[in-house]
Amino acid sequence: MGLNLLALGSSRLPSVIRAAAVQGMVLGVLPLLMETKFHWMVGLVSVGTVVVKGFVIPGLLRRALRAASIDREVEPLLGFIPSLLLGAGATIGAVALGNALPLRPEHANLLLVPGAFATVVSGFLLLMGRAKAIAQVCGYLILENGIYLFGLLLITTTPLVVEAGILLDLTVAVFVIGIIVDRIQREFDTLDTRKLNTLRE
Amino acid sequence: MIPGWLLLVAATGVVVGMFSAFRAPRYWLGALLGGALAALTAAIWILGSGSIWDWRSSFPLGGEPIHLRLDALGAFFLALLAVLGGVGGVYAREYWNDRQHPTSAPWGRIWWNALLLNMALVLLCANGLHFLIAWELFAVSGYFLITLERHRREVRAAGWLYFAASHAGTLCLFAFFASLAARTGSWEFGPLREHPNLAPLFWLALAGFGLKAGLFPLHIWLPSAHASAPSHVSAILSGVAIKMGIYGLMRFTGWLPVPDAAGWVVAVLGVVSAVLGVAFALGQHDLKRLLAYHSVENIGIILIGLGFAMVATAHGNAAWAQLAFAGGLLHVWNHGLFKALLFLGAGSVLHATGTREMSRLGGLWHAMPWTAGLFTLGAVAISGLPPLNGFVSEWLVYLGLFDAMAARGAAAWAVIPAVVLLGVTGALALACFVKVCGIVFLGTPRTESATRAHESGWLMLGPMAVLGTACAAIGLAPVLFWPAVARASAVWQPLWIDAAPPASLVTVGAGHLALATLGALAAVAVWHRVKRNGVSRTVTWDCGYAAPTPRMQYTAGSFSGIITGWFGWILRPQRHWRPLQGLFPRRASFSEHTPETVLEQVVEPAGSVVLRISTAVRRLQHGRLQAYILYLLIGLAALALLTLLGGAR
Amino acid sequence: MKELALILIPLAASGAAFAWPSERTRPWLLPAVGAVHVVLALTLLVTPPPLVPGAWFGFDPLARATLPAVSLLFLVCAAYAVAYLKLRSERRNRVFVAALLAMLGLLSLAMQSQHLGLLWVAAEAATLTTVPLLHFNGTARAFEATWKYLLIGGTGIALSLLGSFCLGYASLHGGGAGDLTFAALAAQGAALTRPWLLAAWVLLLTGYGTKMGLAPMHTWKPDAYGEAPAIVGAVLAGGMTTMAFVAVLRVKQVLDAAGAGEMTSRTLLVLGLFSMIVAALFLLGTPDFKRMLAYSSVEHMGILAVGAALGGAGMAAALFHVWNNSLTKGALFLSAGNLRRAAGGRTVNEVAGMAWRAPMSSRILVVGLLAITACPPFGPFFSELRIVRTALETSHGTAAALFLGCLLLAFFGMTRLVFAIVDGRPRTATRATGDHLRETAGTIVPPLVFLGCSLWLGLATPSLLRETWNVAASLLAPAP
Amino acid sequence: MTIALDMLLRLFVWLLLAPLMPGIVNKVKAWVAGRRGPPVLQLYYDLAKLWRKGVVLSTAVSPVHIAGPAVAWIALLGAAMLLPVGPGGAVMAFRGDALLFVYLLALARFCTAAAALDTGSAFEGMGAAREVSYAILSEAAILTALLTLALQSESVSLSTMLAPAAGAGAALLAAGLFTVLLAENCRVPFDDPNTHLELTMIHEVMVLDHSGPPLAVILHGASLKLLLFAVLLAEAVLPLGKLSALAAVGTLMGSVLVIAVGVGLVESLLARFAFRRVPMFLTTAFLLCLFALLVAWKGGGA
Repeated sequence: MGLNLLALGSSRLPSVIRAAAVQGMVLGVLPLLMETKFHWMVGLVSVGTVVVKGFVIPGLLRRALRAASIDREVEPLLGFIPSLLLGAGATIGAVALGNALPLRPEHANLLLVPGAFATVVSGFLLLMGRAKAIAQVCGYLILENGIYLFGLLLITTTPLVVEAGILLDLTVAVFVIGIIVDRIQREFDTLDTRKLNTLRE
Repeated sequence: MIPGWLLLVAATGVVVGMFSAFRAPRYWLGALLGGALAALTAAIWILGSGSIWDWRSSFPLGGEPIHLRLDALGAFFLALLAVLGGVGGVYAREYWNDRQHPTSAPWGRIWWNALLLNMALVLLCANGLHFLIAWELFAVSGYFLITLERHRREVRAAGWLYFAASHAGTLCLFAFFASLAARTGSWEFGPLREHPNLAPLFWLALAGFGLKAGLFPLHIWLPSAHASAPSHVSAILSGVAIKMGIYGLMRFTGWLPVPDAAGWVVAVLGVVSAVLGVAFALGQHDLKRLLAYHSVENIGIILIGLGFAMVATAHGNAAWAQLAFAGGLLHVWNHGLFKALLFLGAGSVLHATGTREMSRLGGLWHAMPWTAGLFTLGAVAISGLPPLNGFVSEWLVYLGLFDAMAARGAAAWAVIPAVVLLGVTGALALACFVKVCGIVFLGTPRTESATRAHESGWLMLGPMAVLGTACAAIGLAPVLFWPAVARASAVWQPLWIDAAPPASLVTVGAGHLALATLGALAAVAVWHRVKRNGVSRTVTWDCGYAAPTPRMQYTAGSFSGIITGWFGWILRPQRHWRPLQGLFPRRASFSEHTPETVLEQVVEPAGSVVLRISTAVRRLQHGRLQAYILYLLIGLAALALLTLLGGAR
Repeated sequence: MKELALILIPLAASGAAFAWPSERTRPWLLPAVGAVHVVLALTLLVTPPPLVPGAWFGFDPLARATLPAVSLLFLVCAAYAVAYLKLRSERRNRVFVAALLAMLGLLSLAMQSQHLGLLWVAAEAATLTTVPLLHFNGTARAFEATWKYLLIGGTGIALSLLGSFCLGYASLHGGGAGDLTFAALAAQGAALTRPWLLAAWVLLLTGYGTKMGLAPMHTWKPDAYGEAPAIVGAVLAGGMTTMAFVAVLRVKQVLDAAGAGEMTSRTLLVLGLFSMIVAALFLLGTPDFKRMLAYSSVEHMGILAVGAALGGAGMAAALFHVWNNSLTKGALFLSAGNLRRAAGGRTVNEVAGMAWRAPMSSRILVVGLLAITACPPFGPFFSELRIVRTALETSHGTAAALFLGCLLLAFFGMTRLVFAIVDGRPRTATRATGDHLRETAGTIVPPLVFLGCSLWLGLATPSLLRETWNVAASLLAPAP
Repeated sequence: MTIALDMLLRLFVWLLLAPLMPGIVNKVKAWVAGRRGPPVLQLYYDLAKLWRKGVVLSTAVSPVHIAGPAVAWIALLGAAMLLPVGPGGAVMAFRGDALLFVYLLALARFCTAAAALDTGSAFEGMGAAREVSYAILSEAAILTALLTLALQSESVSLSTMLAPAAGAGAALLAAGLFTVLLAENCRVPFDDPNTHLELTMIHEVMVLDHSGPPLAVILHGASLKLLLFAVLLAEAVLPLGKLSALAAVGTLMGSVLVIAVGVGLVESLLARFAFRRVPMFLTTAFLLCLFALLVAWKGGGA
């Protein structure tokens, strides 16, 4: 939770990236904590998650950031305070929603559902509220983290192949996005998406 | 079965013609004429025997077995189609020849055949799905014929307007046939009078077919399209194509039950179209636009007949319904013939002088006497004057209306304005065509191009002569054509099987014959007398004015000035003029233009509103990603709301 | 195991393409694989294999009713691609070919998959493979388009993942054993927990609706179609969207089984009509003929949604329309691509008089336009007419009226634009056509083939296909 | 044989009597003005003279210039043949001949107007324009009158329509038809046959460039038209059908004479209208006929 708010509130890109990275790592570890019996695939998955989300992608983004050699301000379209407030509101709403929806008894006390929803919402807030491409990528990261968090509810039941596939896809997706960000930075010499509106009616 | 073979011959002729359209125009013409002749024979066969040719094939087209059907009503229109298709083709060989139009002439021939083929199919198809296919293909080939001169902007605009309007009509017909199929459970159609739940569909049919027929408020596409198309195309469009709308109306008002108000609505629309059509025509200075507006008028006359016939059948088959219907039906032929004749004449004028602007013409009689004579014949016919065919059909309609009043039936009250307005229409048409003949062919040439006019060749005059003869034939011996009309109307109303010609039809024919001969004799006699007394030539009396110029002749605008003044409320003529000023005035100018009121005052504003909305909506696509994601979320929220509402329900 | 081959052969070929040494001969892989794929798909169409219960993927009636269309589309596009890549020899085609082949494989996987998770994985993967295709031109505009496509599509797909989880949880909470094949979910029926179910539907519809390009989630479409090469546009508009539509149908099937059919139909109907209206309004004004195609695609997605919402005959008509849309759109995209290259411009302000510059392509574009705007005797006319008829039979009079109105507006917009481009007075300003912009058989025949298919589908629909659609429809929307 | 004889007789009567009308009118005008005036048979002399005279043709004209008047004359003659003469009935009476009658008049109008336009003179163009424009209103009036008669007699054949009296609305009908008569024959107050100020004229200005036999034909046609309308008016109003043959003929001739005198009186007592008031006046005529129709409707309905 806190990480979401941090990501929303922080004014500098590196810290946003860091927040996303840390969140990713935590998520990577979570399954290990949840699983009663250790399964090698789970281990593989979580290790992969930690590595990719914790180090590869943040590294990629940092590289793009350096290459862009731009000021590291986030340049919000939606102010920090409003985003914070919205994030907080989302968290509260998420908790309420989590109580409203019928849950399996063993999940009832877990904070997974509210946490997941809160994370998704803050991810959207970042996607919509930030001008810098990198910040949006982080938003996307956080969005997917949230979904993944929710996915943990099913980790006991869903076949691990699917889990792995899903995870793989997400990572590849973010990876590709990172690449595109890199290319855009080269094409446009900026990561300010406000400049990316030549395609319009 | 013989009609089937004839139709097969006709189809092969037309299709084979398509293939020789590029390489060998001569063979194209031959095949076309052969096909037209075969089709005409088939139509006459059906009309003569009153039998019905019905052919089913198990071969499915678009999932529906092919079912063709030709009864007297279809044959009635088919005959007109065959005649105009043939003569138009001959005319096109000279008028739209490969020398002047190297690229568009071959395409013109191909699309011409396509148009004929598809119109014939419209008349033949007895299956809603295939009817729609033929209908739309016919509209498309019409579009490509109208826009043969696609490099000219106004032609493109006119073509698009036509295409848009006809597609709107087609979509109405989509709805019509789809609901017909939805309510009867099959695409097949036939006599379905016993399904009262089909009555409301009439309104869809009226909109769809009315747009094609060009009755008054729906005529917006007609003037520009007919004016900008090549003249032989204008001829067939105005002669047959818009009649397809009439065919549709007659076909389905005959086969399906109609709401009670239907007859009245059709009649009122007819009257309005007739009067306003001719009023707009009077305001035009473009020869072909003027003729186009007269199509609106004549469609109105046809609809008056149809409308009152419907009223009568709605109130227990009053006997007079048949006269009104027969009059309307015969007017389909008549208008087809003389309007085609007039358009071909206008084309010949355009071909000779290069302009359609009447105030640039004049005095063409000396240069092109045959065209002038035939055009005048057509003018007399379209003004509904004896002894030509226009009078016969209008006379039948009149008889129907008079009887309706004498019967003091339900329609009696409505008849009075109808009769009076029909008479006014006739008088207005007369005024209009006196103007056309006078300004275009009589007097002295107003411009250089008019002076250099030349008579067209026999390939253009021949078709006009054929049409003129047909007009005269129907006028002088109407009783010969009565059986066709009677059989066709018997399809519409089965109770009219034994329809003997009204006795007076014979007398009228005799009277016409006498009138024609005596008139000719008198003219010759007076001419001889004049010759004997001796002729001396001089200028037209000019009131002693020193330097009279052709420009001083009465112009089209001034001729119709009085009447356009009366109709100013709807015509809204726009006059731009600089009066003479000062002691030694430099120059003065006067120009007048009658806009297409419905189009410019009603349709275009509506269209601009829609466009404004579209511009506003398109602003939402502004290229900002954040907003796009917001849209996504909004969509999500809306769906959630919808779902929850549903869950609550 | 043909159905597996449908998936594996393209994927393997994509690997091969990646390793293929010669730039010049590599493109020939595309038609080769496409041909094999078509043959397989058609044999499967004729002799459908028995369904293995509980299998994660299989050539079930729905796949049978849609996949061959995509396969056909791909083959013709592949044939075009050979000529196209020869024209664009200045750009490396390694990634392009490989990605195109991979996409085919993943599409066939997604359309065959019977498993919620698997479906999602395939869909996401297919999305990712299109990225290199989109920025093949390598222009700044191309990258911008790709960026938007990626983020919007990614978000959508993420939502559909969330939806899948919700559905999974619904079954879990409903006492399911965690078997996420659609058959199992449907079998669970009313036992699925309602709130999760509804949430799942909303999220999945939004997610896959984004891939379909239903308004208001369509915003990526004009950019992507506008900037990508013609082939990619065609495959996206005919293949990717079809895949997403199939996904929606599969989910709807589960919801219907759970007794939420009325709700799903209503949402689909509203969404479809809304898309048609939005598309029509955009079509009225857009000056760019490649973006026009994108909006037209939005409109046709709306038509599919409406058809599916009507159920029964409407569903069959919608499946029919899938074929018509894919093949007719193909003709439009390819001919538009030719014009784009010949004209060197894309908006009506820059381009005019193409009838003289590229006569064949112009004619194809005009005919294709007539076809897509439901002029008989082409396929779309028949499918759309059937949808209208069904709407009237099921007393959705207003829906039918709106439907026809939107068709009319779209017709106005598209004809205005295309006629202006084709017939308008040629601009002298436009660049003279180089000889590499000449119309070659390779760039003309494929769109002609598409038109032929559209015509053939319309006039002589094979009874086999008809019966396939009906089977699939009866399976998807059992008549109440 | 008898038919032919009868036909010839009629022709003879019509052709012979027609030129009397203008003569009578002019005589009356002269009397009122206190002059002696031209002899009643003046028109006969004129016609004879014109028929022998040579012709001056404009260089602009086409055959229409000659054929027009001739055809118009025939058309008027045909109309006359349709009109029943008291007990004699018409040459050919059939259902709907009333309409043929109206349209024959229209044909005549077409021909004269075309012949006028043929010279390309602005004056004659003006005249033709006025002729065809005002005819619209008068035609509406005539049709309404015919509707009235048809309603009463429940027939569309002149010889049965004109037999009975116009009934209650007779006065209205008479007024209306008389106005139409004045307008159609270009008499005061619509037109002034005497002046030669072209700007004020309709009919005279159309024949400005005609001379010799064609002019003769035109003049005779005009007189024929006047007679035609007079007979129509008389028969429409008076119940000739009820009278014995002799009495009927007598009344008919008498009434036609009365009408001629009436025209003369009007011409000498009224001044010509300004042209912009002409439509109004004609509309009044139309309304009169319409009221007659309504009255007839009431009467018939009751």
